[in-house]
Amino acid sequence: MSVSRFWRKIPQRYNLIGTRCTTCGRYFFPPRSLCPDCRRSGKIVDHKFNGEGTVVTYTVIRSASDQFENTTPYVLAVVELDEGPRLTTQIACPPEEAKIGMRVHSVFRRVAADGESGTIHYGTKFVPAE
Amino acid sequence: MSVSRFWRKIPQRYNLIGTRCTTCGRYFFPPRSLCPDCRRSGKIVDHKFNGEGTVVTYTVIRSASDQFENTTPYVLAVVELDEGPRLTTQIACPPEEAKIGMRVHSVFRRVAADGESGTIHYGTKFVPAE
Amino acid sequence: MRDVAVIGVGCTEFGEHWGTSFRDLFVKAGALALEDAGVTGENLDALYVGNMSAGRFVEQEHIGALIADYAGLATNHVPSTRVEAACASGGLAFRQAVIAVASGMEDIVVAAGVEKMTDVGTGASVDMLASAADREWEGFAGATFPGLYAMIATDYMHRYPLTREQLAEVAVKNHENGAKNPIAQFRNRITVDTVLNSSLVADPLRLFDCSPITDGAAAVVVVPLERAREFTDSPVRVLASAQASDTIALHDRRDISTLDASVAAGKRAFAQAGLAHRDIDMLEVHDCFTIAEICAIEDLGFCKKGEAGRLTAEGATALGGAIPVNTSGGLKACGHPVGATGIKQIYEIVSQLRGEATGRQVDAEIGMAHNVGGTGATVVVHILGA
Amino acid sequence: MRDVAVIGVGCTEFGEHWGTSFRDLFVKAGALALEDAGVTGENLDALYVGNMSAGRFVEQEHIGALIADYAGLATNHVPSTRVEAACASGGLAFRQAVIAVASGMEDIVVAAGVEKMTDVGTGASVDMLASAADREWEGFAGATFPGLYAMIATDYMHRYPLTREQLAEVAVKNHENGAKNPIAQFRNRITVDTVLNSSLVADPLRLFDCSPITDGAAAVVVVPLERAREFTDSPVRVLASAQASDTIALHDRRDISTLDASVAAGKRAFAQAGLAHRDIDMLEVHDCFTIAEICAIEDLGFCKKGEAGRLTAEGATALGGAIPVNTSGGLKACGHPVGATGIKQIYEIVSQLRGEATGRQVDAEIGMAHNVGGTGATVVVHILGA
Ligand SMILES: [Zn+2]
Ligand SMILES: [Zn+2]
Repeated sequence: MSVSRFWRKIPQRYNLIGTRCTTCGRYFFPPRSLCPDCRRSGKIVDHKFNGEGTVVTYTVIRSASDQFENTTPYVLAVVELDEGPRLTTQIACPPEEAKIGMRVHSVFRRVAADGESGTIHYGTKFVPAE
Repeated sequence: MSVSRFWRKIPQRYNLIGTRCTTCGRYFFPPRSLCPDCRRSGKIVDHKFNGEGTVVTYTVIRSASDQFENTTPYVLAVVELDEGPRLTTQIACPPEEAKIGMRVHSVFRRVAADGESGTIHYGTKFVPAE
Repeated sequence: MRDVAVIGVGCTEFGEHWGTSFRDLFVKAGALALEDAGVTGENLDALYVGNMSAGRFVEQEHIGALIADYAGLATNHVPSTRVEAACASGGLAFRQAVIAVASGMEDIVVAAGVEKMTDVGTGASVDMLASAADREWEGFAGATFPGLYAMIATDYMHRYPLTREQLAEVAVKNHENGAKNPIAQFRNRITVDTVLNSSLVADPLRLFDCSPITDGAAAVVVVPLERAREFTDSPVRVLASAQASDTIALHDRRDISTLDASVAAGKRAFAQAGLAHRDIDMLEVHDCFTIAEICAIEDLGFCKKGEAGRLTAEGATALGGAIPVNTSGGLKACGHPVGATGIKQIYEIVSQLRGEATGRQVDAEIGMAHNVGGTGATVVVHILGA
Repeated sequence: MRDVAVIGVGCTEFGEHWGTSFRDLFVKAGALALEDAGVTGENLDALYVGNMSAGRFVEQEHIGALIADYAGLATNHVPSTRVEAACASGGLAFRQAVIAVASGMEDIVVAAGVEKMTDVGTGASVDMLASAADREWEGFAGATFPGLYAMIATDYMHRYPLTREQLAEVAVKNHENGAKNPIAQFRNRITVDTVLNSSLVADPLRLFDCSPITDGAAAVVVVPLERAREFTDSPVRVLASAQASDTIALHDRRDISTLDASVAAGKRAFAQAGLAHRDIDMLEVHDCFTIAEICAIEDLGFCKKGEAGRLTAEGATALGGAIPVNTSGGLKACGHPVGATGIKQIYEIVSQLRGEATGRQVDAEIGMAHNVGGTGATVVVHILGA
């Protein structure tokens, strides 16, 4: 991933900053600049999510792309944030503990090493809530 | 360039092996597996070109892609082989000596260094005929 | 709008073509299709090419022109257009060709699909295929393409009574069909145990749940129906051409286990053709993973959600079943050169409707093709009739 | 075939959009076009997107679906198709939209183009742009994209009386126009000396002979002509839509200095529209390099081969000239986000025909757009009329 493409979304990736449509109240993460419901009449503002959520579905990745091959196996999941939107994320937990319906919260972690540039990408992962 | 993509065309790149349509007599380099004139009735066979040709047009590349940046400036030309077909190639000569109509012949040379894989690609260049 | 018919089809063998370049693959398929149609290159009005990722697989863009050139069509300056929708690129190329003929703009049009995938390593190709999904918000988190379908499978198996063995039956059936298809990449029969004993790729999906990395090309020729008899005694009519999109990311879908774009494109196709499910005699669906075939059969409305696994295990989708699915072997056994797959589906249906599917022939007058891009962000459905 | 009209246009500023992602760029242009057309997203029937190389620039394929999604169209499952023909991708997307409406298949269709080029370094983008030409047999030898056009210039200047100063006048004129265009990347005036003193890129072409690396997006809305008045009082008719291909490699062309695909597409467009050269009031041509504008004017038949340099130096192609060329500033000054350029040409012509090109307005009722892929392997020509 190119450096500028990564840095552009650092606030979103590091701090779970998405957006909200103040017209209809819908939350977006990943962030959207256009509300699909309100379109041009929707007013979009930034929103920092609290990072609490629930696992909707998951898998254990055993064979990954080059960037992630050193970290297999890892748990990949769709998490529904308490505010509504869903995102794809890793769950930092042993594969056998992952479950649908599991409560999780966000943490700041190393996500991937980019072989091409040598850069280490940080971002948000989730861990099981106590 | 991936290794298999390069190796597949080694006979063509190293030895100027193209093709010929025995139906109409037309020569092809780069090689073609279908004659645009005879189509399905054309019979295509390999043909080794003798490597003598004439410069049709040229330029001096001063700003190159990453693979070629260490070799700038270099002369790039369209050469018409004596058998008819034209190809794009480097002319190993000082920039100020390149001319339209100049007679050239082929030589086997290092063409590019691939930064990604570290591979050095060899192939055909042309030099001014004495 | 004019009615449109397919008058010729061609397909390379699918597999690893070490000695064949991207452009040679296409030329082979195109020549076969033109020969089958009894058309010569000079008569072509336009070309549509489905290709996902030549920019990354072979560092070449501008595929439409490249292919027109190497097919010998540059002299006549035949318009050639590449369309891309990841793994649905082939289906879309066919749809654009149909629209071009239906509009009256063109008469004799080739739709082709091609992908040369084996020139890069496995890690790189995993990465490239992930670009069919959301690179920024799925790929960045470590989602692979099998991983996304694995999450569909996890959700599906949590909600519906699909067993791991039933899922394996999809692969077993498709290898059985592939064994009878001379162009298939895999022509070996397998058992449920073969699937269950293969290595885990992304739980619960194993290696034999996944379609392979493949080189291949396919091409078909379409003309206005009113001109079809000039070329062939067995034209195949295009009864419907429908397309639908959905969110690029799986996490944004209404329902993880339902491809709403399949539902939408399927409904539109039935409406266009004025047909019902009972009229369809065979299906080619997009089984990039076993779970994808299960979802496809259901999302297109051929059974209720949760029933396709049982029906597959009972043989309803086998060659002799009530509704044969993926008689070609599907993506799983026939192979999946992503840009070519959608055209190969048309090739298979035309072969079946013309009674030329020797060894795997079913009794069919109407067939449906279902081609998916990514995890369902694009779906193209066609209905063809003899 | 139904007649087709443009009812709305939108374009982002062209330039380096560091803070804006690929998907946000498109959303901006699309929203502007819909607003201009007085159409809402729910009413759209289909979307066509021109994009050259998102697979390599931002590692994302499946651009059609991505864009439909972020434009808020996934809920309605609006079909969205990406077309690619290198730098002609935008023109092709427009053409596909026109065909879809002409066929009767769709009513309200958006054609858009987008490219985000500044996320990679210059060396990498030079390499990516070279994939518009023949990667195996031009790129491998060290051909850059400017290098190929430089070889056209060398051949041209050897055969015709074009001076280095006349060539520079193309850039001077286009910067003059760009200075008057609020969306242009470069709004500074330059002189012949600016060009002649800029660094050599590929002899005889210098930095100011070349179009820049640009981020940008543009979108237009097309409908059947019979419905255009529902939306606008100033619809712009599509009088012709023509496309032609040629060999992918420059070395395989009949004539190095003539883009035969321009000749063919131009002739087809004039024939479709039933118009002659004197009927055309303005041209947007594909000046990726100064020499390209010279060739375009001649290959489209607006003057004899060898005359366009003199005509340019005499001011015939300036805003007040006999046939204004590139009133937008062209690719040179307005910028060249490759996939967006062809749509921006339509945007400019519509703005001119509607009398909205404040500061650079010309007297025009009919305009022609000319969009080139690679060194001429694809050319798309459109004629629009007020
Ligand atoms: Zn809203
Ligand atoms: Zn021949």
